[in-house]
Amino acid sequence: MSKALVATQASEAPASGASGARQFWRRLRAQRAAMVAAGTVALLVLVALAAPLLTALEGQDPTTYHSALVDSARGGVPIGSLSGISSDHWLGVEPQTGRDLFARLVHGARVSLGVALAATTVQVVLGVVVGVTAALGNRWVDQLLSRATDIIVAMPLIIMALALLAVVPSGFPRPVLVSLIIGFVAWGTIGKIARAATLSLKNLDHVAAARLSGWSTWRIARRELLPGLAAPVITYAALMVPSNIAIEASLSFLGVGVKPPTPSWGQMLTSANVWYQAAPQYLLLPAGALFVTVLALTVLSDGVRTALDPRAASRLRVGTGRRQEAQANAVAETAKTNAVQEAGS
Amino acid sequence: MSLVQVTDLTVEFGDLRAVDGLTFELERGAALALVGESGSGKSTVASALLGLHRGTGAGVGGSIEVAGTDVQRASDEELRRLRGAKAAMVFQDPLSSLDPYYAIGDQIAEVHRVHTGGSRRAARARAVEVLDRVGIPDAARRSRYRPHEFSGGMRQRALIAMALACEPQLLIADEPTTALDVTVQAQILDLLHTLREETGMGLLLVTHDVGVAAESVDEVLVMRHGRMVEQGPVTTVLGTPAQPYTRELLSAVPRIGAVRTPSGATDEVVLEAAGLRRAFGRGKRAFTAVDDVSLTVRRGETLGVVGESGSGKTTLGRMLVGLLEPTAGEVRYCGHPRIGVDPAVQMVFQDPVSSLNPRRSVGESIADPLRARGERDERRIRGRVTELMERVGLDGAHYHRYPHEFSGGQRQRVGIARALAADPRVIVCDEPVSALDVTTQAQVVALLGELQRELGLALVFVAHDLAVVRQVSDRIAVMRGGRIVETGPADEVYDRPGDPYTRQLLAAVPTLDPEAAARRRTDRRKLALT
Amino acid sequence: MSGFAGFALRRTVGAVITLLAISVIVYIVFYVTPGNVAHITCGPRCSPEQVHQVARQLRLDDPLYVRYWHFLEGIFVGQDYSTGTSVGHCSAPCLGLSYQTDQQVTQIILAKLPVSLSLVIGAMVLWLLLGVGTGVLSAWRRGRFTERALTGLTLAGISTPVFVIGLVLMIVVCGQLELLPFPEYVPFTDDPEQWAWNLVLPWLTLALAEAAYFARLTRASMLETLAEDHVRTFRAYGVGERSIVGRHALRGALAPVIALNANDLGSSVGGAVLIETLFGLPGIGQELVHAVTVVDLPVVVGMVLVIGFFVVLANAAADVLYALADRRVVLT
Amino acid sequence: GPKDNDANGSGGDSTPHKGGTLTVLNSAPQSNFDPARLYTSGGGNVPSLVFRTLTTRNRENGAAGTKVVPDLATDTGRPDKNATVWTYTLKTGLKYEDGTPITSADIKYGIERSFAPELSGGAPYLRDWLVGAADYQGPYKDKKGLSAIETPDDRTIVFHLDKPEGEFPYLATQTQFAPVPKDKDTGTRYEQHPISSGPYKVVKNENDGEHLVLERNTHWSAATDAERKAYPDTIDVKSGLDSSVINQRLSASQGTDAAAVTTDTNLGPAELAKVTGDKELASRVGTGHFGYTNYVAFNPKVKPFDNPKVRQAISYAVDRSSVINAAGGSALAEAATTFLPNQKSFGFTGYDLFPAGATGNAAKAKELLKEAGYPNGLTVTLTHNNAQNFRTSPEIATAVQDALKKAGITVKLQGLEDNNYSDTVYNVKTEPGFFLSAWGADWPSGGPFLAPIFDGRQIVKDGANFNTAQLDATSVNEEIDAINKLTDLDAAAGRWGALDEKIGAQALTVPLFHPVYKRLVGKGIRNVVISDWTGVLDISQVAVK
Ligand SMILES: Nc1ncnc2c1ncn2[C@@H]1O[C@H](COP(=O)(O)OP(=O)(O)OP(=O)(O)O)[C@@H](O)[C@H]1O
Ligand SMILES: Nc1ncnc2c1ncn2[C@@H]1O[C@H](COP(=O)(O)OP(=O)(O)OP(=O)(O)O)[C@@H](O)[C@H]1O
Ligand SMILES: [Mg+2]
Ligand SMILES: [Mg+2]
Repeated sequence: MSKALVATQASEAPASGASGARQFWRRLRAQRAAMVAAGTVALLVLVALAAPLLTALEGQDPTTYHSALVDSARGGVPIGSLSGISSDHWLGVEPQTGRDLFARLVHGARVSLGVALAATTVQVVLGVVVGVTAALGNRWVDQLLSRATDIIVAMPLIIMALALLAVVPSGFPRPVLVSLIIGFVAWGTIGKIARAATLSLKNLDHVAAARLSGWSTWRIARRELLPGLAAPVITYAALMVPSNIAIEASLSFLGVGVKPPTPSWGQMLTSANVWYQAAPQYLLLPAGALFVTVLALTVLSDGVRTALDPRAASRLRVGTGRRQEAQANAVAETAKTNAVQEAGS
Repeated sequence: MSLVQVTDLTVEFGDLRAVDGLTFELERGAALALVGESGSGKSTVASALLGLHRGTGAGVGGSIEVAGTDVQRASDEELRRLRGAKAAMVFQDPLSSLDPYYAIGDQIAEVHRVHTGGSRRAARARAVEVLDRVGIPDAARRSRYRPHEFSGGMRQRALIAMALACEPQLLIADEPTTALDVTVQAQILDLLHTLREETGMGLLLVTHDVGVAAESVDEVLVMRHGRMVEQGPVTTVLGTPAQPYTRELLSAVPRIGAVRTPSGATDEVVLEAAGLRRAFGRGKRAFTAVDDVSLTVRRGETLGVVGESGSGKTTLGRMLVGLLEPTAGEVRYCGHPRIGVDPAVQMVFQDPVSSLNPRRSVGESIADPLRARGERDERRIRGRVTELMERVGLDGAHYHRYPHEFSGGQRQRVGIARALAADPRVIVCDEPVSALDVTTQAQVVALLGELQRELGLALVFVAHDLAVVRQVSDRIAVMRGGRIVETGPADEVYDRPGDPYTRQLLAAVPTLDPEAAARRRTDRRKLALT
Repeated sequence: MSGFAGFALRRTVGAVITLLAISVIVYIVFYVTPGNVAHITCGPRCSPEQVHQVARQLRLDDPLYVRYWHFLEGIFVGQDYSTGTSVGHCSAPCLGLSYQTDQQVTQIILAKLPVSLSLVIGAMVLWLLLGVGTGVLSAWRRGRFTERALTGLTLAGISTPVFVIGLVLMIVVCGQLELLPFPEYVPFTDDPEQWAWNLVLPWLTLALAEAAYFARLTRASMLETLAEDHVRTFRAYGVGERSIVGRHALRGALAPVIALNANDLGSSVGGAVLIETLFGLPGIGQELVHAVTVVDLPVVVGMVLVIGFFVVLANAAADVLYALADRRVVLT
Repeated sequence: GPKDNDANGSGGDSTPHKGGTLTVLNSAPQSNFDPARLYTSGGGNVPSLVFRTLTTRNRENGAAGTKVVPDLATDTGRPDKNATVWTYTLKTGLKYEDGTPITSADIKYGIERSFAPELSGGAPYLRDWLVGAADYQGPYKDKKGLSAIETPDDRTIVFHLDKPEGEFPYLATQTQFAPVPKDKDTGTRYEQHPISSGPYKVVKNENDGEHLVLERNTHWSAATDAERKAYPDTIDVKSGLDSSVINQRLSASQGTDAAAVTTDTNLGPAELAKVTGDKELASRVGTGHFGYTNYVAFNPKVKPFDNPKVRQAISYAVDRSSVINAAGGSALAEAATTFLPNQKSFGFTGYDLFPAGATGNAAKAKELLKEAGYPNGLTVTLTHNNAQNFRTSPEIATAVQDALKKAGITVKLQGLEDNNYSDTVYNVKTEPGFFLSAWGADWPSGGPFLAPIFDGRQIVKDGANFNTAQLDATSVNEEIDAINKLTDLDAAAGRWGALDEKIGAQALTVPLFHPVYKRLVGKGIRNVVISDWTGVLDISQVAVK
């Protein structure tokens, strides 16, 4: 009988057998806000990637000066209402230079999002590796790595970034360098979060069970610990993206960031700061873009968190293919009852 | 009007109907037990009585009336007034059901104040009073302790005290003793009994342990798959069951007197512990959980380890499988000293909640040892996992379900399946069946025996249920305070206990016969007085 | 109490090691930083010989390890220096003299520290209130208007650089509405009321920049504690949501917040730098950035160490607080 | 050309009165307050309230303010016929803040101090001009003193120079010429409380010059000082403020800010856009011109800038209007076609040798490039400073980059950090071929403008070199020497102008613009005087009542 059961279930299996990744998507899709946010993030990334195309469509580029479009006698404020919006310049022009704001905004997205995402990736990878290794390693490893984390946390980030950026020869591709440096000097908090979370996770019995299964420490870390770490790390990482954009801005402001004339949102914000009364658009555009990015990332990170947690399925009212399963159940139940009754009699 | 009136109750979690058309009532002052196998929907019913499913996404149908409140239609405020004041719930797990940050007295006082609006002082006084009432010695001082400073039994008492704080008409106790060892269990059940006698409150006892039900209630409702199987006075249902399922249930209950069919024990020693000691903490905080324990486990035999909570059973088990480094002494596997883990020595964990990764499907968890051994063929893995799940009484089609979708007992079976997947030679089972209903328990015990015979498995069976232990064990070790106080062949230990502590343990084992239970209750009182 | 003494000792040793390591790193990094210190110090039109003399004066010709040794010596035994007309003494712990201004670094720090501490501590109170408050609301009252508004505010705070927020606030609040004075640092000891009034805007600006982290973190850990069993217990006993959230869930959720706060003190220095610059508060951050741009190594090292010291201190304090809040925790 | 300033204080009774407190809102603190270490002519505004010097600048509006006039001395100096020996006599009744008399020996001591390595920072002229001064180490190490300065009596001081210097009276305006009483000298600590010889003394100096409070020096007598008006009783200098905050505060003019000025913060382009639309605010803006030129520098030792045609092509291609916009627009910058600033005192001649018009002459540039052998354009690297100074900063560099694009020249930018930038650019060994630079006047004359940049003997091999073109032409060197002999400064100015045009023909630099200073003053400020010497309002003239 048991053989027959196995056979029926094997044939049922594909129906109910949604793999982990598929279920994750199902749970993510069930959250409308998260999907809107994901769409927004995707759109932003798309805009960044397609920046040259978009600006070609507009017929502008981000570096050409248009002296005639600004009022030189009044400090270079754009001529015309709304920073000189026109069919040529969709979002108006930049004060002083007359460069096209739309072009600068979409090209700026490349640098800002690129640097921020790359730096965040470096921070998360480094932080998680160090944190998890410290938590799983012996006393000495833990001491060493925890001290290193302390040092990173205790050192003022901007200062180290400034100093390090000055040391590297200027030939090195700037955006890459900026991402790497931000990544390498600001992983401390993620490291601490990862270590603390690992410490509490590693005492759970399921980790012990995985050890008994014969898995290597590495595999245990990957399969049993990382998914548990994901929630706190993702929450924090979503906030690190804007803070990395801000760091890039500060570095640009201090003259060591991404080089002009390459635009970045951070740079735009920095120089637009004083223009907020005379040419509000100049400030509001990058600020708005950044706000949308942050909002989308935050909502998305929430959604991902929720979707990562299988327990959320019922709250989200996502089926896991239960109907078929329930039918299979019913078959099995009758079979079992019969068997029990047979045994009893 | 009766105290509880439930009509045609259904509870649905998504597609799953956990409770299906249940109708019952409970008179004032009466006691009803909901018994049934794990996952049959007992806890779900208990929660429904207090309206705890509200806002969780579960769909509740039918009508529920508790102490004059229509739970289904009551406003949030009315529900709030019901909870704790007229009907109070004692939860299954005393470890996590109290707030770790506040003194126990304050927590009880808070509940009291919420419902009576009295002064802080009065509430504190009441807290001390109820703590005293449930038998916490030196209650005034202990009321300032935080939960972690209480033992498991004391915590359970504290929870009961909290329930008593507002003198409710109905006490709902959801598996109040599952996490406790037999001696404490007996104390708690006795306490519930006395309280009921004295205050005249109604009791709804949720349990999968028929013995526990027999000891404490007048009426029994047997549940299965969310439906009622049989209901009636306890003597009738347990004495002359009408339904085959109930009969099956009763026949599966392990009896302390039952004699075990001898296993195929050999003389070949597979696992050996010599002078094991384990201390936690340093300096003043140092605490020796296991002290100078030596034992041997032979191929094909089962060694039962019994002892009260905190006596060091789990710690010993973890050292045996290599999850914990001994402070002194060594563990030898097949004659060779062994450090670290080895898939050939497996463990079934005590806590079914934390022993499964909530983010991985159970099938994947069970497949772990297979994959770790290098198995790559997905079909073979699926086949083997399904087979293992079947063997422990799970549905093989549940491969992709997550732990939270299983009841406590089902999760424990997953744990066993996972241990088996490693083709071990020794399994340390840490309370493997304490969360299981008797039928499953019987199946699992039978399964373990079968596997043992088939594979020559050696088992270390840690449990607080002496009846079960007797059923499976060839030899017994009795632990107390980290030491083994008595060891010997099972029959000898049970029939001629040498140590007074062992005698105490034996007296606490619940029995199926309500009359016998009453007798033993008086015996225990005498034992406690002397 | 011996447990606490042990904890204090271990932490002190750890802190000293951390700070020494930091000073070594800063020394090395600034050693390889381009920029001729002697030339900057001497002035733009100095002759090569003058530059040389200045370099000798500042011991810039010594090898790195000798300079570092001299620095350590200053910390532990103090240091004598020439003012030209007399010999000055910088007593231990001496962090050396500024290359640029010849002032003792310890004195510069002592003069500027109260400003930075006033700024950061005040802002910290605000960001904790704002952040934790928003976090609690958003875990508890998901989707309500106040929750959305507060969350939006904190996210706007994190996505707008502080110098933008600060300037806009200042122009509107001080310039147009005239509600507050243009911030100007007044020492607490001179006039506590003026001290507070002048710092309101800087506090608010810095708090807005930081609050989002705390809001998100509080929210996450609130959601976690709200799902715990003991919360369920109190629900089942008819305890009101307010008390459940405020007493039972929040307390458990605070531990990670405290820890983050301690870590964040270090990174909030970045925000503090910009705020000090914008509002003209003569604090450490402003001085530090200036010192970096002119490669004034003693000032940089001294200030980085002071900041590091406070971060380490805050971390230790967080652990103590944590242990006080949750008695199960043992200080290690 | 320069216009007169248009800020006249508020209406009504605009005659200045004594009394009140003047607030100064600055961004940079007065961290150098030692007369030996100050560089700027007269040490800038605030120090000139405390330090009197042998001569000083004429405190008048516009071009009249470029004159040098006596201060402690009775006249601007009496040269011998070669202009190598200069003699000064002190006025009578001069006293320090403690009432002790000022002697010529104190002036000598003040100058000697400035040679001490501990007190470095001043201008190089004393070291270059005084006999035997090159190796002098200052009075702390070298007790003998400088023999080039003689003080035959308490009121007379005589300077012996290596070579004729007709502009010595200008040099004597520098704070190194302020008296320092030897017994009050505290070395590097002197700056905490410099002893005043001027109308105000330091009563508070917090955080190394971050907050200064100056009060009347009762021992100063207006009878000995024709220049400083000293109307306010107290001067409160607050610094460390962000420039936009300073402008915001001045425009709001609330409370004490009504009686506030700034001595170091210009209106930025964005603020200007706002101010020009507001009559009341516009009436409070003071405009000034300081001798300053921003330019592109070539290093002809580096290819392709060795080719004059390439340099000329770039000169033609430059779009000055976009550069000016980047610098803040026509109100803040005036197009420069000459290296000398556009002021008479410098000898300005107004030539335009490579006319590029307002927006650049790309066609002419292409033509020249073709002649130079680059028919398909070329790629060059422009080095600039990363600091946000609107002089050598990225904005200017990108404007140049954009302009040259039209002429087929692809410009790559290399930005360096501030201190690295000066180290790299002003060093013969590391100097790039094409970079942004700027030069300001030490005093309003062509001498300190042309000589450091084009005098071949001022090429410094192993230190800061400002002759970035590394020009060493005998004719130029000789003409510089000849002009330096003149003690008739007007005649000298004419010849500086002619020399400028002559050097300009070589296209070693591309002058870009001369900055214009626009500064706000508070509502209650009177008697705003802005000379062309400093280009900013003179706080010794300001009244708040
Ligand atoms: N939140 C939930 N979401 C989905 N399914 C649930 C949930 N809670 C319980 N279930 C399912 O409902 C059924 C009944 O669960 P319940 O906890 O009431 O069982 P029980 O009788 O108390 O079992 P045990 O004795 O093991 O505690 C089980 O099949 C369980 O898997
Ligand atoms: N990691 C640990 N740190 C400190 N003390 C511990 C630790 N693990 C166990 N203990 C202590 O050791 C003692 C024995 O614990 P153990 O878990 O082995 O008991 P047990 O017999 O399994 O009890 P139960 O029946 O309740 O599971 C207990 O007092 C416990 O508090
Ligand atoms: Mg249950
Ligand atoms: Mg145990």
